[in-house]
Amino acid sequence: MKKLINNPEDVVRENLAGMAVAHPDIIKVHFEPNFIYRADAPIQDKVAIVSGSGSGHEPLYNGCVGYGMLDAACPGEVFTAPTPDQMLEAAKIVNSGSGVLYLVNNYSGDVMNYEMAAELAMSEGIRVLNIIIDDDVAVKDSLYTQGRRGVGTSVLAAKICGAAAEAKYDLKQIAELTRKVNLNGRSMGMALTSCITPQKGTPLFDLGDNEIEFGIGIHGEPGRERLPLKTADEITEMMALSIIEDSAYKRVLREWDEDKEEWTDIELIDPPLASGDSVLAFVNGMGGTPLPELYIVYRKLAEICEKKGLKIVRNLVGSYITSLEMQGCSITLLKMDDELIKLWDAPVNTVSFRWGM
Amino acid sequence: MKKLINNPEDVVRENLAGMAVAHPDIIKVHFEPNFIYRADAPIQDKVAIVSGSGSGHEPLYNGCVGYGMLDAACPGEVFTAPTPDQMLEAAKIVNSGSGVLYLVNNYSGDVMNYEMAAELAMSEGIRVLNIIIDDDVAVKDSLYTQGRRGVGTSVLAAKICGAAAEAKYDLKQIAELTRKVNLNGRSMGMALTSCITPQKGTPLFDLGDNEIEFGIGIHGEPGRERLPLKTADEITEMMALSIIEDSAYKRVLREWDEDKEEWTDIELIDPPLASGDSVLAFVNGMGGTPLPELYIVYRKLAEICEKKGLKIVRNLVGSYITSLEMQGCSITLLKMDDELIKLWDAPVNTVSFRWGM
Amino acid sequence: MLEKKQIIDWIDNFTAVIAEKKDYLTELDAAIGDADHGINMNRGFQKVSEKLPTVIDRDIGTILKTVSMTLISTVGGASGPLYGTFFLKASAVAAQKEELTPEELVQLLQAGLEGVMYRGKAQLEDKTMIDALSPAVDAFKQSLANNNSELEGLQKAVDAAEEGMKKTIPLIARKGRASYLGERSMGHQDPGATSSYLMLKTLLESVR
Amino acid sequence: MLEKKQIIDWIDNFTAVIAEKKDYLTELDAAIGDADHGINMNRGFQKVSEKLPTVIDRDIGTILKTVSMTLISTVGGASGPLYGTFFLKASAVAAQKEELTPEELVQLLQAGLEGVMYRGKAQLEDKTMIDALSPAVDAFKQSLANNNSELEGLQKAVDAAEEGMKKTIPLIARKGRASYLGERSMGHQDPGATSSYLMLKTLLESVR
Ligand SMILES: Nc1ncnc2c1ncn2[C@@H]1O[C@H](COP(=O)(O)OP(=O)(O)O)[C@@H](O)[C@H]1O
Ligand SMILES: Nc1ncnc2c1ncn2[C@@H]1O[C@H](COP(=O)(O)OP(=O)(O)O)[C@@H](O)[C@H]1O
Ligand SMILES: [Mg+2]
Ligand SMILES: [Mg+2]
Ligand SMILES: [Mg+2]
Ligand SMILES: [Mg+2]
Repeated sequence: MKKLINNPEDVVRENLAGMAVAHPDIIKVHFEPNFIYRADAPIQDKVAIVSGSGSGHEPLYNGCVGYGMLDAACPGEVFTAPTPDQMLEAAKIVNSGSGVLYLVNNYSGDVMNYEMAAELAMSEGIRVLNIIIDDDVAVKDSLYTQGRRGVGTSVLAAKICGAAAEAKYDLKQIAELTRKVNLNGRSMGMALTSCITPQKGTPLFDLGDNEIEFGIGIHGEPGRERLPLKTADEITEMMALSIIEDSAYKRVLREWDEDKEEWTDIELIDPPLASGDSVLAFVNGMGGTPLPELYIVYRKLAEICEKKGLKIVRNLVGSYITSLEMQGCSITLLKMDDELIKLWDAPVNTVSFRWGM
Repeated sequence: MKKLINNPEDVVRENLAGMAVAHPDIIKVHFEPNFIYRADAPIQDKVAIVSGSGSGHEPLYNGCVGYGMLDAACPGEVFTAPTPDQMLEAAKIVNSGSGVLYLVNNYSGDVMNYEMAAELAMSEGIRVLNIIIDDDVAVKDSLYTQGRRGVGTSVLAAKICGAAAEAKYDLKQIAELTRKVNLNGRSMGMALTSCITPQKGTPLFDLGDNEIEFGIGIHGEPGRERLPLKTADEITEMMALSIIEDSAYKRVLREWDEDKEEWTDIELIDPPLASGDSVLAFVNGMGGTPLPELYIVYRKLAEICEKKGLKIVRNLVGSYITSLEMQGCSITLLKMDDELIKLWDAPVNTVSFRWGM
Repeated sequence: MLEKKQIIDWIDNFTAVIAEKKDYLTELDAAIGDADHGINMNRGFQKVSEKLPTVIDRDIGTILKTVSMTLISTVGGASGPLYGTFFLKASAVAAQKEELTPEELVQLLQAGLEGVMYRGKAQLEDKTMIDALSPAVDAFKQSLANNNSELEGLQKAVDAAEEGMKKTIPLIARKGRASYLGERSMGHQDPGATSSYLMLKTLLESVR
Repeated sequence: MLEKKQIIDWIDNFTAVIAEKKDYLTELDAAIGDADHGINMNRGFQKVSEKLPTVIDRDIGTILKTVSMTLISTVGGASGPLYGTFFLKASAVAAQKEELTPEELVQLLQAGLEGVMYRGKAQLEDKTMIDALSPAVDAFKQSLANNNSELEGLQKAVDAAEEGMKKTIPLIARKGRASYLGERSMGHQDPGATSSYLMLKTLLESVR
């Protein structure tokens, strides 16, 4: 294993220490439990948004903390969901009294840890809602699996809901907005290579020189299927079509019912994309893929969207949700309306996102 | 070779095509000859700044075109200096009559192609000055080598000189400012892995599992020496000390003498860093290195700077100058004064850099 | 009768077993998950072994609750809340107790199992730790109902857990990370079921 | 006497040689440069072979200037301006000409060499293409001064270029990318010297 690290055990902590000295104008870092929070937290009269998942996906949520986006991010160990005490302590610091939204990716580990965190926070008198992102169309059915994973849409949700919080949406409104973003977002990913976690020290899976993994998550897990290597245009087309032609997807997600005061299963269905829709197109690199390759993919994606009658009104191209040094990419299409466009365009100032200020 | 590409020959063109559809608000792309230029060029009464080197270093100059930075970028083939017709045509489009500064990295290919471009542009009546960046302390002497390579400082120069151009510095003033930035900037890089160019299809060099290349450039060339793998802290210390302890460096660079109307050798010496200096600290990833590793390096660099009495007044952490999917990093320290800080902080709006607007 | 000392031995011994089997559990997780189960469990139990000495004078409930809290705040992933909840629910059964009757031990394991099922929403044959824990609790209960000794009951529980663990091999996962693999999850033993089997086996060995 | 037809053959044949030796030249560049010399040269000469048919009816000067302009605008890197300048300066000597005397051929090569030296500022033994070109021009000149035939002179030039190319192997590079390697550049043959030797060898073969 060749990495620019000291001890594998110290990677997460030293990364946070580096961020703390590099960006004191935007963020502060709390250690044990680990979390990053806005330097100016808590913000009076504003709902706080807290997210975070395993480390190894940087810049992801760490890069999203700041004005107009997240109030705190809780990084777990590499590829391991964070622990409830991280989210609890983060909530205590960033909550201004307007409540906290936990933005959770639909992995069993994340869901369970955030549920426990919510229970703990509520027991300390903090109002919390957990909203789940599950946008990965590589997972076909929700009945016989953990359900779709949360991938690309979560970053877009963080931006949009963060802007809504600045605009003083209340907790219920932001929860509703997050659901809307989730139901309108779809992603698909693929890998050309595996990656090496500092702790394990060897590749998570072996891929032949002429093979790709199609339908991967972002944790170095193997994907839906292994395919022979194809051209960028062919791969882009396969990914784009899995998203565009994805039919209505029904799933049951567990949310906290504030009236009944218990976890309740709610059924949600997301409508398929249709010709005439406006979309935000997000081409994400898995870490080790050079930027030009992402633009080559974006170029083809734009062509396909045009052919399918989808109007790309906003875009994002870059490595925002990575799997360490994995090579590969994912595509996310988020159906946009005027509200979402306005919130997307709103000013933001984080390590990864900065515009309008 | 596993890459998200179609034909190796089409990588540069398709990357540009992707950038053109993704960022029409910021840039326009010209094909044959290839260059990217500001969507609103030419800007009246403003000196135009043109740069660009081989492709494979993205986002580099492609990402630096826009308000407050470059007017045009000329990407060559992968790891190959661009051709004079690219810089000539770019100059014609972005020149508003206030002249053009060619920002050139000190590689024999770049220097010669830009000299030819300048000759051609001047023969067409465009006022041009070529200023060379040579900041790589891995190259020790200038007498028996091509001289120091241009690496990290070139991006910082593009930002600072771009801001000066917006502030209506004239061509001679910007040339002088560029020299100042160059003389105050120093870089050092290392690689954990090699990289694969699309055209060659195999790694440019082989590195053992426990070896690193120390003192590399950014073209996948082997470095100054091959060393056993070390910890991030040890590597950071070696890089930082080569920069901080670098003594005064004397070299002869060829610039155009507007009075004599000929290329003239000028001798330049950069003063070493000293305790009490203010610096901009730039930790750059080579492409395949995960962001946390760069923060681990930054963390140690900040510690060393403090110990050495250097005050980090600004910083930049990320993969801005890459060698495709190479793993590794470089450090640049640029000595700052009030003028440079003001120009660094000035608003900018490019694909890679956006703040203040 | 199970004494507090044996509970402490169990936790200590399991900490050692996890440390020893760390790479094995991680390899199992590499095949159908994300290659961290052994690392996660080991991080948690190493911390448990630091915390345990501070509470050995307290009752079994407090001891198990300390194990639970430590796991919850250090393991993360799926196994953190699951094993954390297992020990949390178990600790409630052992509150204030210095020793456990066989029936109480069954109740304790049963409560832990139910906690895991509530938190994780998994069913039998979803290819999770439930496949080891659930048959083990049933077998233990059955054995006691047949008037066997505690040791005999525990032996049956361990046998059932081992069988359940092995039965996960041909299953298609329906919960957790492995479920994303669909049919490709077939042919691999579930890491969580394996660590659960090891936990019960260590309990038996610590009691014997 | 060298006829236009032979000049055209030279360019055509060199295009074929470069295509054939592309990987070899690139491998040489991988050792002490950035692994693109063969790719660069081939990109340029492929374009030359597209352009050439449009000017074969013109004089040698125009033909060589077309080669030059095409190389300048397609090769890039160090070799683009260098070979581009070589042919540019050479074309000036052949302006308006339909054939070249042996003396004119020497002048032409000499002019090309001087162009390369002006543009690249390299000296003999800097481990560049100069190490092949410079001794070749000297040997050619000397041979003609000794009243040898053009063919004999060219043969001497090629021999000298080959020797110069091989002599680059032990040298420490002082110009171009290879110079960054310092002592590590020793033991490798310079790619540009190699392509220059091939260029002269192809000239000889096209004339013979
Ligand atoms: N919903 C669930 N219910 C019960 N057990 C589960 C559930 N999800 C995962 N598991 C168990 O957790 C194990 C994986 O644990 P671990 O690798 O530590 O966490 P993660 O999957 O987050 O990386 C699986 O092998 C499985 O036995
Ligand atoms: N300053 C120079 N003068 C003469 N020849 C040079 C000079 N710099 C480089 N070369 C020649 O160019 C060759 C490399 O060409 P190429 O690989 O195409 O360009 P680059 O070095 O830009 O990748 C070297 O082998 C050397 O012979
Ligand atoms: Mg995990
Ligand atoms: Mg090159
Ligand atoms: Mg796991
Ligand atoms: Mg080269």
